[in-house]
Amino acid sequence: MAVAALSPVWRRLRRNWLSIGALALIALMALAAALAHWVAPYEPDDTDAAAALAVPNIHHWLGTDIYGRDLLSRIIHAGQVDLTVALGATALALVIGCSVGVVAGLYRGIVDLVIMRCVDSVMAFPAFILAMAITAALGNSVTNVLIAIAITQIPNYLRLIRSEIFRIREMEYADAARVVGNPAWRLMFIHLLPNALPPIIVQGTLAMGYALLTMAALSFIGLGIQPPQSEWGSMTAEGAQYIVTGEWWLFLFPGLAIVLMVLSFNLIGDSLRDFLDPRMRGVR
Amino acid sequence: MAFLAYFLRRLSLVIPTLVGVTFITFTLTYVLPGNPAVVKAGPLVSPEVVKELEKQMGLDQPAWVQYGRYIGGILHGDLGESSSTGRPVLEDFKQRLPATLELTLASLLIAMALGVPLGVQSAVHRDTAIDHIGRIVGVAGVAMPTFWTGLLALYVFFYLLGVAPAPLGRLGPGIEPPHAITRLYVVDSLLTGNWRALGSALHQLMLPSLTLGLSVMAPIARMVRSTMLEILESDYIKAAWAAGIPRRRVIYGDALANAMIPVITILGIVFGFLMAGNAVVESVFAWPGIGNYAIVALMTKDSGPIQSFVLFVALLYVTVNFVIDLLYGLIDPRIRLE
Amino acid sequence: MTDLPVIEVRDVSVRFATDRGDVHAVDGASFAVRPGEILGLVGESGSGKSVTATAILGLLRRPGRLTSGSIVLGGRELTTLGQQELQKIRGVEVALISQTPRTALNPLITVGQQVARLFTIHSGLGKAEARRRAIEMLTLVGIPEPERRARQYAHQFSGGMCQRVMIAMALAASPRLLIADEPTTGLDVSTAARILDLLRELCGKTGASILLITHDLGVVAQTCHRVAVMHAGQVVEVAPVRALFAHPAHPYTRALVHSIPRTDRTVAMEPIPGSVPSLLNVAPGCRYAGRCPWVEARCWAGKPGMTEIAPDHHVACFAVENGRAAAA
Amino acid sequence: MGGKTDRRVFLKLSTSAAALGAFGALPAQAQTGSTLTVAWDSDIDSLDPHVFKSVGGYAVECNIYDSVIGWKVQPVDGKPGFSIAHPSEFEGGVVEAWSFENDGKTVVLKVRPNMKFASGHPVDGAALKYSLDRALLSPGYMRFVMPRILQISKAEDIVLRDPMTVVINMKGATPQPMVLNLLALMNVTVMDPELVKPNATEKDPWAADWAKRNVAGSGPYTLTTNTPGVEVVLDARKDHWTGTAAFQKVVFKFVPNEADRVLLLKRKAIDMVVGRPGLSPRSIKQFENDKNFNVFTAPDTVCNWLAMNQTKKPLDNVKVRQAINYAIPVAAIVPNVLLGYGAQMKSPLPALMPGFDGGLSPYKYDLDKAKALMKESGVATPVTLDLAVRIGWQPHEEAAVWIQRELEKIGFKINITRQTDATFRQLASKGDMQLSIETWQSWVNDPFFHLVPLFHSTSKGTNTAFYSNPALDKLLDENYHEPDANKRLAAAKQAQKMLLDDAVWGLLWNDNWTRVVRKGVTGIAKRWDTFDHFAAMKNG
Repeated sequence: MAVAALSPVWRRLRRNWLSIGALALIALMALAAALAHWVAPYEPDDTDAAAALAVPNIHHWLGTDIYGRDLLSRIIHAGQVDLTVALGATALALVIGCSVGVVAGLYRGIVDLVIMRCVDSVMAFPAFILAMAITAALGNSVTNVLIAIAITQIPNYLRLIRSEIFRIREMEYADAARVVGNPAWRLMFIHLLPNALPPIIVQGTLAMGYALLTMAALSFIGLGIQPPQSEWGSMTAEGAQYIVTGEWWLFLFPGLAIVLMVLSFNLIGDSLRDFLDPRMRGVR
Repeated sequence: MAFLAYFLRRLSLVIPTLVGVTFITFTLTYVLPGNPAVVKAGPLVSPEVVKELEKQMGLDQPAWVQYGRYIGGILHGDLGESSSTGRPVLEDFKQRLPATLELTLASLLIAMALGVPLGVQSAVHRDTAIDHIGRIVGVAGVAMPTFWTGLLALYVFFYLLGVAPAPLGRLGPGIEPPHAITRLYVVDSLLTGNWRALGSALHQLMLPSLTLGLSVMAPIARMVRSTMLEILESDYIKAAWAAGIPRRRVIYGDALANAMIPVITILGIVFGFLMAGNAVVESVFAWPGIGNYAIVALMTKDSGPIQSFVLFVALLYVTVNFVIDLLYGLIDPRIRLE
Repeated sequence: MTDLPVIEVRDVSVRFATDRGDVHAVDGASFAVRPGEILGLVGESGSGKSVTATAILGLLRRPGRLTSGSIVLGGRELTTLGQQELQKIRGVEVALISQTPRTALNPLITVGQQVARLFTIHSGLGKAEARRRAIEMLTLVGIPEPERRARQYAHQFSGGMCQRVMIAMALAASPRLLIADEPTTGLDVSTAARILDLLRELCGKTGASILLITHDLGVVAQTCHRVAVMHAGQVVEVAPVRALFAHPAHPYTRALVHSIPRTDRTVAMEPIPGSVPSLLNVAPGCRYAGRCPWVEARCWAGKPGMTEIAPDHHVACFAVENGRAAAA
Repeated sequence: MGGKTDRRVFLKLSTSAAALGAFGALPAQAQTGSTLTVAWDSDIDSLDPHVFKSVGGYAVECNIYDSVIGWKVQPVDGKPGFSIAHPSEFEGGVVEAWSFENDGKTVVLKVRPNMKFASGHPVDGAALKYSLDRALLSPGYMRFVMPRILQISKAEDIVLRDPMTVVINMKGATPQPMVLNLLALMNVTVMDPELVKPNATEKDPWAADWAKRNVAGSGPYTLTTNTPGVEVVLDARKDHWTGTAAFQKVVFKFVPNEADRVLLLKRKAIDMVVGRPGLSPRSIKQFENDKNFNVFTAPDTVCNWLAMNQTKKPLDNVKVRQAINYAIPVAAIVPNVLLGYGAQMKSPLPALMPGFDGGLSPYKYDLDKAKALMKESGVATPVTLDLAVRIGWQPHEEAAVWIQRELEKIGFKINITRQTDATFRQLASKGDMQLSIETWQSWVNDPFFHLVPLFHSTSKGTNTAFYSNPALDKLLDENYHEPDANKRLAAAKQAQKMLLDDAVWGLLWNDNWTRVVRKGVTGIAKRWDTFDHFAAMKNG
């Protein structure tokens, strides 16, 4: 059913070459990261004193760092961490947000009230600041960054699902179906899924970009992901030290990797929204 | 009277949120690794000194007692102490807040000054080159991490072109701060006619505020564009066109005025972005504000400043959104009068 | 009725570009409004009435565009004017009363200011003078306590009151032509009647002509001097009101007239068969062909021209040209 | 490579040109004769000299307080304007003369006459007695160190003999240089009791809260402003016993980023960089041939070593530790990472420390030997270990990569982890590290003062190897206060032998002490506690 709902999406996307490009870029990066061991021209930790701080050249397309490590290889390997955490955080937030949202929507009353007050409190923090505080509290690790980002994202899905449930409850056919004897949960899923799925897909796509940015910013300021898991944000931070001596490639390319990935996710998310959001349909 | 009711209704929603906020910040501190007593005492003291301090700081009490103390402290303006400056956090905050405010306001100004016209033009010239450029700028602006844009700006404008000053705080070397009135250097130097300080303050402010401003320009432009599109299709704008109201007046008067109401509501969100961006941008440009303070504290596991920063930002964020809600009520006659 | 018309619309076509091709919203429409006259422009929704009005005001926006025709207002060709000049004409020589009075007023500006600013813009009056004139206008359109009401906002006005304000605004610069686009939609019957009376009365006083756009033949019968009937973007019949109701010539007009519930007739309403044809990538012929009981082969191939079948009574129909009207 | 060098020179030129462009219009503060502008990266966490927390406060205290006794500095040949302290050479400070009585059990301190605190109050014996009491008893680092070295525990052990004389009655004789080195630390300085006492409370008898943020010194400068995160300003006193400092004003600019410190120096917006380390070797190197700057560098007592936590397998195996020592490419690290600003470490004692013996260590880079030892150890390879370094400690980060590569050749898989200083310390003292690169400097230049915290089994938090050897403990305990200098040095040598045999540390290097100073500024001096005394500096 979900697949069927998405097939027009696919048709729409295919017409939008920009989104295709974005999708291809993400696929390329994901594939390269997954197969980093085979794809990357060098091992990420291979040092070469003779080629230290080399400008981008034919052997090292994106140059090398102070140890002569190949920047391109390190960026590709870093993609593993970046994309995994972004995907993991988004998935975790989606699952928890939707489940709790269903609970809030179904039980209403006091349960809903408590849940929504918690949501309000979480949303009272700018997301990045909260992610920062949570990471600081839990300690630096990939898992903790993932959890921190997920927590800041949960309210989005929760509210989305909850309002969708409230909307369905209001609808007459839901009443009719109840009279016919469909159990409440079945009813929910029959009606909820097709209605709530599109906005959740849009939200999830955009959240991938957000998660990448947050994670990069966290490790840029020294929180979050620590080497040996090289990560684009911390690589940018390392590279920043070499601006003064003119080794621009060290900060530029890891940052560019972030920009390209986030841009791709946002472009896809935007196209999906244009298509899936009925208010925007046919605008262009 | 109607407005008072509106005010009270809004306020009643804010208070539970605030309680929730303090609860979250307390919980985060409670699980924050590192013994605050050890941090306070320094690494080179004997265990009994640490024990003494723990008792003094109430760390041996149960969690709920500590929470009570925490709330009491907040209400008395006691946010704890920074181990790296040895001063009460509140005092450090007071010293650094003007820097952050100056940067935030400048960025907001830049974001509005660029974002609003861009959004208006994109809407008015929908689906033309301007709109497409605006869209690209918007999407790209959101996708670029502020630390990276900041570094890029530094590299290009400071290291390569030399038109920007070294990223070393609010004033160039050798420039005395203007007489303190608001403690926003740009404002104070204007008020006191201190042109040398004004020039230096603006020069120093240039790159960080542009970096931060551009990062939040996109959502503003986007919001302005979409509300403008909606409003340009509205009956009263059509009526205004038909009534022969001059074009500029219709777009920048009638339409924009109405579009600004929803835009004001997203200023709250924009403010959140700015506070988050502040922390990162301040650290890139060595800007002596509270964001930089918090990041240094994170590095040194200085729990007082971290939790206070998080709490402070949340309180500020809630307050700003509350004020925006009120503002919304004041501006829109439909709410003000009903 | 031999004066030069206030406005003459000749062979106007408007198309809207879409993903799937051009929508031919108005196709060769021609009609004229004479001085002091109320011309009704009737047709089902989507028949291109409002688009025609928009074209007259020079407010067509992408993806819509005027593909042919001329619009002459007071002897001046409008289709070749730039936006700058058009802006000086709008509100001054031709004004619009929209079909949604409640939403056609800016919610953030007081009603008084909205009227007053027209005086400052169009007549160059000072603030105080403009305000005085605005209150005068509000009084004229029958708004009670105009001083107080002028300080209020649109949301504090009822629909009928809003429409009165709209009329005040439209008449502020004493235009020659008033385009009233479904001015009584959404108003209750008695309010609607009062608004129409007001319109008629004020135009009588000021000498303005009215192009009254409506789908309601009843309104036409009560208010207008002449009627132009539009179907699917084409003007199919133009006639004086009496002639039209007495001797509707075009098959579509006949169907329309017969569908009016009338107290003096006991025959049941005849619904118009078929539906408005799609205006997307249309065939060259008569657009009523698909619904027409008198359809002939040539109706599909070419568009019938306007023929004067009685004094001042014009019809575009091959069948009528051939004398079918008489038979009917 | 030639091409690369050219490019870097070009970029360097272009950046300094850019710098000139940006600041051409502004007068460079550093040029004004009577102000010295320095950059550093610390905030002052505490101004209380007796409570030592971090170097931020200490660097300032060195100029607003006077030490009880001073380290005498001697000019360095061929480096005009630069002096260094030599072991066991002292000069007067607050105390004009000192002597030992009662078989070395009693220290007699004669306070310098006519000395005044910045407040105008006189410095006398009572003030010194009060300050020594406070150092001994207030909650801080000295409360930990003084009893250990001086064998005293209570205020009664410090006696005011006459208004200008204070004696310290120690439980037993103590090696005199160690006592004097302790008294030369700024941590044992004199505070103005008239300022401190009124701020004491029942809960806080030594006014620790007050002293944290207030100054009660007798030093050549006074603290004018302290704006954390921005700057600290010191002003010279007119009535200091050494005369008025040539630099009337000293401004500490807070510049957290090393790259920015380098740039500020290059454009001469600052006169020098202070703090530890302040500048990394790579940055220092850029100034080596710059005619606008002097690079003053001298060997120092900072030890950098590969810490091997013996509570983690297989680091408990002595053969493994020896193998690691044979695999460390120190000979490559010193030129490539330190760029010459340091020397290979040959013993757990720094080369400048009394008792050091550079001939004891058998270790040199020898992979065959290392592999053989690994085989002997019976440990199954590959062994995966984490190697932790502090973020931003450039030489450590770079050395870690060198070490990683060599250790992987003898059967290890090394993951380098970077930690913030705070986390690093926490993990190290909890024993959660496996391998890490550690650093230590003993400001009291004495082998036993040095060895006890690093290797004694009772030293928690600083013995990061978690080394425990009863024989060594006994040796250290018995000789800590040994008055016979020769016997003591022999014991120190024995201790070094034991530590080297057990391969407790992976020996790396001793850093040089280095300052990059604007040409024309003289009076730079290296003392055992590393921090600059600005009163002795001047232009020309």
